[in-house]
Amino acid sequence: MDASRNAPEADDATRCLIENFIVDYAHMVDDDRLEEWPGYFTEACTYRIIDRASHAKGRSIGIMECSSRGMLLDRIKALREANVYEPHFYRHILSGIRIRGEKGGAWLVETSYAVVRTMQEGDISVFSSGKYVDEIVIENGRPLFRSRVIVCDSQRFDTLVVIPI
Amino acid sequence: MDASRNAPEADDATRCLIENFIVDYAHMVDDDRLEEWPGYFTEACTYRIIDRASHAKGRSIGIMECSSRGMLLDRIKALREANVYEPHFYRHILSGIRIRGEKGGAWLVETSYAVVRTMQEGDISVFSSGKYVDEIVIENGRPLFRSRVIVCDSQRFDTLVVIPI
Amino acid sequence: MDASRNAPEADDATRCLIENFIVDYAHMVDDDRLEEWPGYFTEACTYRIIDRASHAKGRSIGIMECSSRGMLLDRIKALREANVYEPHFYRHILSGIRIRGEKGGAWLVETSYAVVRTMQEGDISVFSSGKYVDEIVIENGRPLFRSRVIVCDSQRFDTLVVIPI
Amino acid sequence: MTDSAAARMAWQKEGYSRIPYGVYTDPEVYAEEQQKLFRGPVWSFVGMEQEIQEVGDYRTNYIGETPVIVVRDKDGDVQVMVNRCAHRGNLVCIAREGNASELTCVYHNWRYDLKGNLVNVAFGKGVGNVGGMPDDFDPAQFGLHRLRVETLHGLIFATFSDAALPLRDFLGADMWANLDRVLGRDMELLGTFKQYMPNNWKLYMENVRDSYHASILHMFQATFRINRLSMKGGIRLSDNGWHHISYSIAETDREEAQYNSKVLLSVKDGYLLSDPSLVASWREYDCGTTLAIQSTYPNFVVQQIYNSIALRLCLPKGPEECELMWWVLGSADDTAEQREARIKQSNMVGPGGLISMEDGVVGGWVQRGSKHDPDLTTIVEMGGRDVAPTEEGRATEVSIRGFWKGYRELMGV
Amino acid sequence: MTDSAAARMAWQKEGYSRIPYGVYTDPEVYAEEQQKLFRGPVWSFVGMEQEIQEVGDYRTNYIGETPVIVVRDKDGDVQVMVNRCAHRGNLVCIAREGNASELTCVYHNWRYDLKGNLVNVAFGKGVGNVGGMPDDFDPAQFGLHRLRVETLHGLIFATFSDAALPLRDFLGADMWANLDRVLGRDMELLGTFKQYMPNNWKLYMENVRDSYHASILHMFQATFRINRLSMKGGIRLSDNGWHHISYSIAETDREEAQYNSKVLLSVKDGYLLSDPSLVASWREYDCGTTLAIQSTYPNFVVQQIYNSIALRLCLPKGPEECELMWWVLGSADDTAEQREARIKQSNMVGPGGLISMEDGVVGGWVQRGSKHDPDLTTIVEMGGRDVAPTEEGRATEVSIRGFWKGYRELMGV
Amino acid sequence: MTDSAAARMAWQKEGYSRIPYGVYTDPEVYAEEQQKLFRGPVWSFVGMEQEIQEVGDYRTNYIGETPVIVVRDKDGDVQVMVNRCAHRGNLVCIAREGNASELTCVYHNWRYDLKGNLVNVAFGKGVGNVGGMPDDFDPAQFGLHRLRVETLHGLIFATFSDAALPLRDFLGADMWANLDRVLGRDMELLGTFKQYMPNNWKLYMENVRDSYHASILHMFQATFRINRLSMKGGIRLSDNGWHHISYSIAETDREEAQYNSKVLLSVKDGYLLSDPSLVASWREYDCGTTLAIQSTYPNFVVQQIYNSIALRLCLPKGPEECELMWWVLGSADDTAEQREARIKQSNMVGPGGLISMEDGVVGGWVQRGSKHDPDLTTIVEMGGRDVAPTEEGRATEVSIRGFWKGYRELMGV
Ligand code: FES
Ligand code: FES
Ligand code: FES
Ligand SMILES: [Fe+3]
Ligand SMILES: [Fe+3]
Ligand SMILES: [Fe+3]
Repeated sequence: MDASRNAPEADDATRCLIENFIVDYAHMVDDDRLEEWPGYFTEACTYRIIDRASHAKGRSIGIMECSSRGMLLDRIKALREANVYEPHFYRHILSGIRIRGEKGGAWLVETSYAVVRTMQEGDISVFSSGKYVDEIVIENGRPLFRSRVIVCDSQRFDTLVVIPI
Repeated sequence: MDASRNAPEADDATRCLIENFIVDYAHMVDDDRLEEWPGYFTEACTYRIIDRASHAKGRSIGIMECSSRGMLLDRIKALREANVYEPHFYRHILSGIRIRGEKGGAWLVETSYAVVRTMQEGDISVFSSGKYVDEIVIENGRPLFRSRVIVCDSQRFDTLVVIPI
Repeated sequence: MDASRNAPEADDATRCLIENFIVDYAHMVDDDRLEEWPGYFTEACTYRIIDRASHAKGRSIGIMECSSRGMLLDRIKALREANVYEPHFYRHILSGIRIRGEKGGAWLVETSYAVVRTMQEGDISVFSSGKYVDEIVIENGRPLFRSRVIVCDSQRFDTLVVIPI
Repeated sequence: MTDSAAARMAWQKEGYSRIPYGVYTDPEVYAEEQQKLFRGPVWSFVGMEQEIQEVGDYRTNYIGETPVIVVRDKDGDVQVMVNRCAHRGNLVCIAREGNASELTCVYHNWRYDLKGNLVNVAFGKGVGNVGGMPDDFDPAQFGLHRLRVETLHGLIFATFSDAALPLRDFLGADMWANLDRVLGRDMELLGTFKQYMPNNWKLYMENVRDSYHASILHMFQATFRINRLSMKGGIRLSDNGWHHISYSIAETDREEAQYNSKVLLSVKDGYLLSDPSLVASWREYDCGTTLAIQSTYPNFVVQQIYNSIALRLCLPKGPEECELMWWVLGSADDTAEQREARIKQSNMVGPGGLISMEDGVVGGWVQRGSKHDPDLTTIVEMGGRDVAPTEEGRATEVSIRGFWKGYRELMGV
Repeated sequence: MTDSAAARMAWQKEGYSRIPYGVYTDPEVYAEEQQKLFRGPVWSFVGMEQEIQEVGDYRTNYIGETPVIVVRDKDGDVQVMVNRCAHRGNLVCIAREGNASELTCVYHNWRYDLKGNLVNVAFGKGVGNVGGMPDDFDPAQFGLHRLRVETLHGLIFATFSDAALPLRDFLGADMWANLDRVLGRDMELLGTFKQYMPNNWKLYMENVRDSYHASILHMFQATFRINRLSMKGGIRLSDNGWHHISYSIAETDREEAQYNSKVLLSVKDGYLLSDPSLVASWREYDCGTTLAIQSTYPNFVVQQIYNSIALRLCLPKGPEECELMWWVLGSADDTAEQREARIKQSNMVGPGGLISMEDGVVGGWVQRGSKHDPDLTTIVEMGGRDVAPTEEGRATEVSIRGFWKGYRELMGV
Repeated sequence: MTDSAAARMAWQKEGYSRIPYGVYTDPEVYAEEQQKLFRGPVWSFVGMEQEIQEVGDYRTNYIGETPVIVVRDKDGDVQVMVNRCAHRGNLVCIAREGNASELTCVYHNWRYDLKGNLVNVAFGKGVGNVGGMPDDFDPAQFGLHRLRVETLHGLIFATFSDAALPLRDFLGADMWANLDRVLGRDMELLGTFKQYMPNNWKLYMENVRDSYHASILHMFQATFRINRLSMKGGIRLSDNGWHHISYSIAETDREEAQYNSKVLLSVKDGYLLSDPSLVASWREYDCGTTLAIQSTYPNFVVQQIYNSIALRLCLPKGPEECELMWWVLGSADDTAEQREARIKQSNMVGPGGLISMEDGVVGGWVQRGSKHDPDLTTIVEMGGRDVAPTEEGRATEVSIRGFWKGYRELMGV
């Protein structure tokens, strides 16, 4: 049975706030405004990228795991200053933002996504598809991710993952 | 002229109900909760997958045609117990849910979609794109598909179609 | 900092109007109702397709540039009567319609997109991804594009671009 | 044949029961097939007359990988021509289907009549006596490459080869008779679609001829306890063994009376179906044939499964891919009830076919399982090693051996 | 040449008017072209000086399929080097463009100066006298592979070959003169984009030289009744026939007065356009040349269509694919009105070009139409079988024959 | 070896320090590797015993490109068989993993026991004495192709070759000892993922053995000033030079006391990290080894980077692509604190690894930089031209030379 059916509905304002928040995150990444990225999360947080099969098995290690805003900051600093890779962009296509309920003061939200990646030479491909499983808290009117788990449909990643999904 | 322009607008509550319904359908399939699938349709119903060119010509046969909830149940039972195929997942990306009007007590709704398919080995591809052409009735507050016609842009299907689109 | 954060929020009615307008544009193109296309723009207008890198450099020439509704009309007449190409369809997948503010009486709106192209033989591919950067005016209750700039993530275009993105 | 890649394969000295896996993957073998097999003395199906009813109606298709135009000329005859302009090789017809009074190449407007004759060369005489084609240019030498054509019950066949026997002799009496039986009346085109498969085209053609797998790979009927009328059946082959029919016939028995009627069979079986109307059928043929799968060399299939009638064409798309084109048919004088039954039965076949979807994927599994051992062979010895008709369909691979008999003869290996 | 795949093709004994389709598809022929043609005695365009104005500015590009670096060295000279580290083959420059004081390979920090000399090997002396390169290691032997470079009006050309004539002699007087005419002033880069095409690169280069198709394949002007000033024109070829210009010149006539002015031509024609300003143009060149398409061997194009000026480079990307790079230009002293006209005219060209979009797709149709008959040939005999200049552009394929003359000479077939 | 494509490459007469680029791209060389190398006298890693704990548990994998089944039989032994049905080549196991009491091919239900013996052929005796397999059909000849298997600390290795030495001798004492050290206890599988790379598999294996690039290509530690304890280290090789370990050991010094404790190292270094807990580690091994990267021929890697323990298998997927499979491990008796540290350290490796993500892309750059010059060679002479152990890791490419020594010996070039 679909959990959402009997979930406590968020009011329109809250839903709008959450939807804009999730949408803005995608635009932020695709616009390469990555310095803003850590600001989307609470100080203590979870950012995890793990494939669907491993997630189902309850594996504790996927391909990325950050547990503090500091780690997110370090990721971006590394991306800007340390890591070597070929220039490329993501384009996040989101579908079906659904609020599934509330838990411990956070809204549980699920959103399907596909990320289209464009390399500098022009190659376009679907880099990843899957689902965002989020816990969103609202602190003085501003939503923040307490937890954002990216559950990828594929266990295979092409070349490397440096830009956050 | 775009039909939607002078269509009787559904009120916000109805639109929200319908949009969530269409979104939930996609999550249900992608989450592999297929036992819920027949429950999204009325007892007597239409579920059809047909390519755009054949649809335009008014061909009576596409690649799938169910006319009762029973047939939907049989499809899922076959998928679970009878059919042999390689494990794979869909990811439905929906775009532009638009209520076009009302007909015989059902809301006429059109939604563009792309289905990204991931095979167990990890291959990611755009499996199908097209448009959902729906007739949705609302029975005691619960929307149901009286008719869901999937009009695929391509007449070519890769390998097989076992998971409903 | 994300511009949208402190932008003057449009009221719900306006946002709904704008979202439907942008969605209808996509359905119109994908339904091949291209004769309606020029009607989505103001008499004097901008329709531009340019890649992301050139856009960032402020190049004045991309791959398409129309500055009047008349040019849009000529484009469609050419597409219907003059140009030779292989039949194909687009499927626009939109994501994250966001109103960024207002400027000179027009709403500034940004929307991410991916266009899936299907050729008559059945090949499906992601033809383009990027962002619509729009200026939308509302004339007696009807939204119109004063400017629609398509900023493509890729600088490479496959074969040709005849159907408007 | 020393320079033949196919001949280099690990064929057993004689016989047709051990097939080297290399023939499913080798690019040179594939290229040879295009010449020796698809352009050899065989008749290739290219479409239906219903698709080109009016003068000038055309559709494009492929023979092997060669693009062809199928068009109805001004005499009302069907012409089949290679879709390649004689000037500089452009496709003359771009669209999948259309209507044209002449065939005009868009590149430089060389114009061909509907029989493929070159009737005009743009600027052929130059402009103001400057330029144009040389005086010795002979338009008669530059028509489209036209193929031999024969039609039967709306089926259009073409061949590149002068050596091909007349269609009737090529097919032989039994094959001809089954086409008569299934299609010898006014048919209606109910639907078309295409299925792409990740395997060599021959793996699909073996699958079609492989009655051995039917009750094993496809579990739908067993799962829903669809116990059809007790059957007899078997395999019929053309004299040269190239073509085949595998069939079942409802035996005369206590259910006969009922099935004998022309009304829909009320379904006692399939009682595990939530909606048994899915499998409702009627006795469409007096002979009581309930199932007949026919394949004609090299890549054409005619299907009758109860009342589900379809044509299939398996097009090679490189050594490791192929595309299956489907034409689903009905009779022009179906009752509404019969038409509805055909539509429901169509759920059994095609890419989403409850019974047959596995045929779309198993070829790819064989491809992946065997491609790394090109010198090993299959063993196709169920029902013996010969090529002869039989009354038993389930326990024999005889019609697959027939396919390889034709293959070795045509490829000269 | 017995082991040359190109030589095995079905060439006519002599002449350039019958081209075997195999040269558009054969992988071995393609590989030979990379060596004999793209690394042969020709000058390849690799970019514009405007793109690398400052010392250390670089951009990457390709000669054939070989990646190259185009950089401005500390002397202000342009250097072109193969983008391959001498150590273990890594791309030295990853980004499409950038600025660097030295060229450093990210893999192990081998450092090269802007002339490609190896100036440092990380840990070359080892660590604490352990490891490092052998004593006989000679850095002078391990610089980047540097090519010969010549520039003209901001165009950068490079060659792998010592046998290539100086650029001026390679091009010849007529080709040189046209570059002077079109680009011999301060130019500004207005836009760049790329177009991917599903065909062999040579099919595009033939299309560029194919004045025969212009008024036929491209229907835009006819559809909108854009009757330009009465023209004369023709084809000019370099002495060896390798390079070409097809041109049109506005004849002196009653409209001349008006066109002679430097102001925008008020458009009497194109009256079917809803917005005729799309085709507004002005007489930019005193000679009255309205159109000049120039191609230099093997894959470079300079375009002047009224006031639309562009460079095109057609890069091979495997036997059946190629990529077209575009540089759209204006004059640095355009008036605002002129600049606007150039921008509007840019709608005529490129992947979305109202006039020329068909050039992006027709090559793929030829590829599909002809690939299955590698031993058949085109007939390129419009305007005769020779290679000589002519005053008639529409009814001749002479410059295509010139392309094949160069091809046979360079490939030795 | 005249007909060997690998032999045709531009090898230097002797030695292992100049590698022709053609070996990274040539399809024939690639095909030869499948036979001579992956089916040669080597032991290939195919999975972990933890993945198939119960009788009937199986997982599928690849040796080179050949699909294999790894299964636990009824005796509790591990069996490895080619995943190809003896009948007509279908994959016997479709799923990536599962449990089965017998291995049944879905196509025609040929059934094999868990040792690969053919135990039943559906309709083998025909139906009612009609059809079935010939009387001389011998099931014993048609089992699955079973390979030799050896296991060590949960690692499963298999070989096609009877000539392969016993695993212990194949690896040699040093390699064996390191596996003992790292994996010789109860390990737990914490995660698995796959990484696709646009380069020949050998470029990745060179990268793994390339200690030269570590401190240069990967800038993470330098950027964040992560100054680890002063290290000594070097390269260990098996006697034949085929396998390698590059290692670092924490020297006894003033920080020793602290590091010597089993508790997490409070991070004084990495002070530029916003969250230094990312690099917190503890002394897991008494020997003080902080880093040990081991590769065994041809394509298996065991990694210990501080407390990040992982296995990697690099699968060839055609000449220019490969796939890297990862198994990330922990000890069954990790404390919660230690487990958390391992999880955090996992951010350093894999496709998103802060330290090592570059290893996923650099191979593709080499591929693109060098593929157009198959006859040119790399220069692999850092640390000399020989193949011998050394105490210096940064300034040597000795273990890469060891890889090529094994390659030339196995490929016979
Ligand atoms: S290619 Fe057909 S007319 Fe030239
Ligand atoms: S490959 Fe360039 S420094 Fe090693
Ligand atoms: S292929 Fe396995 S049983 Fe026939
Ligand atoms: Fe079947
Ligand atoms: Fe053209
Ligand atoms: Fe590394």
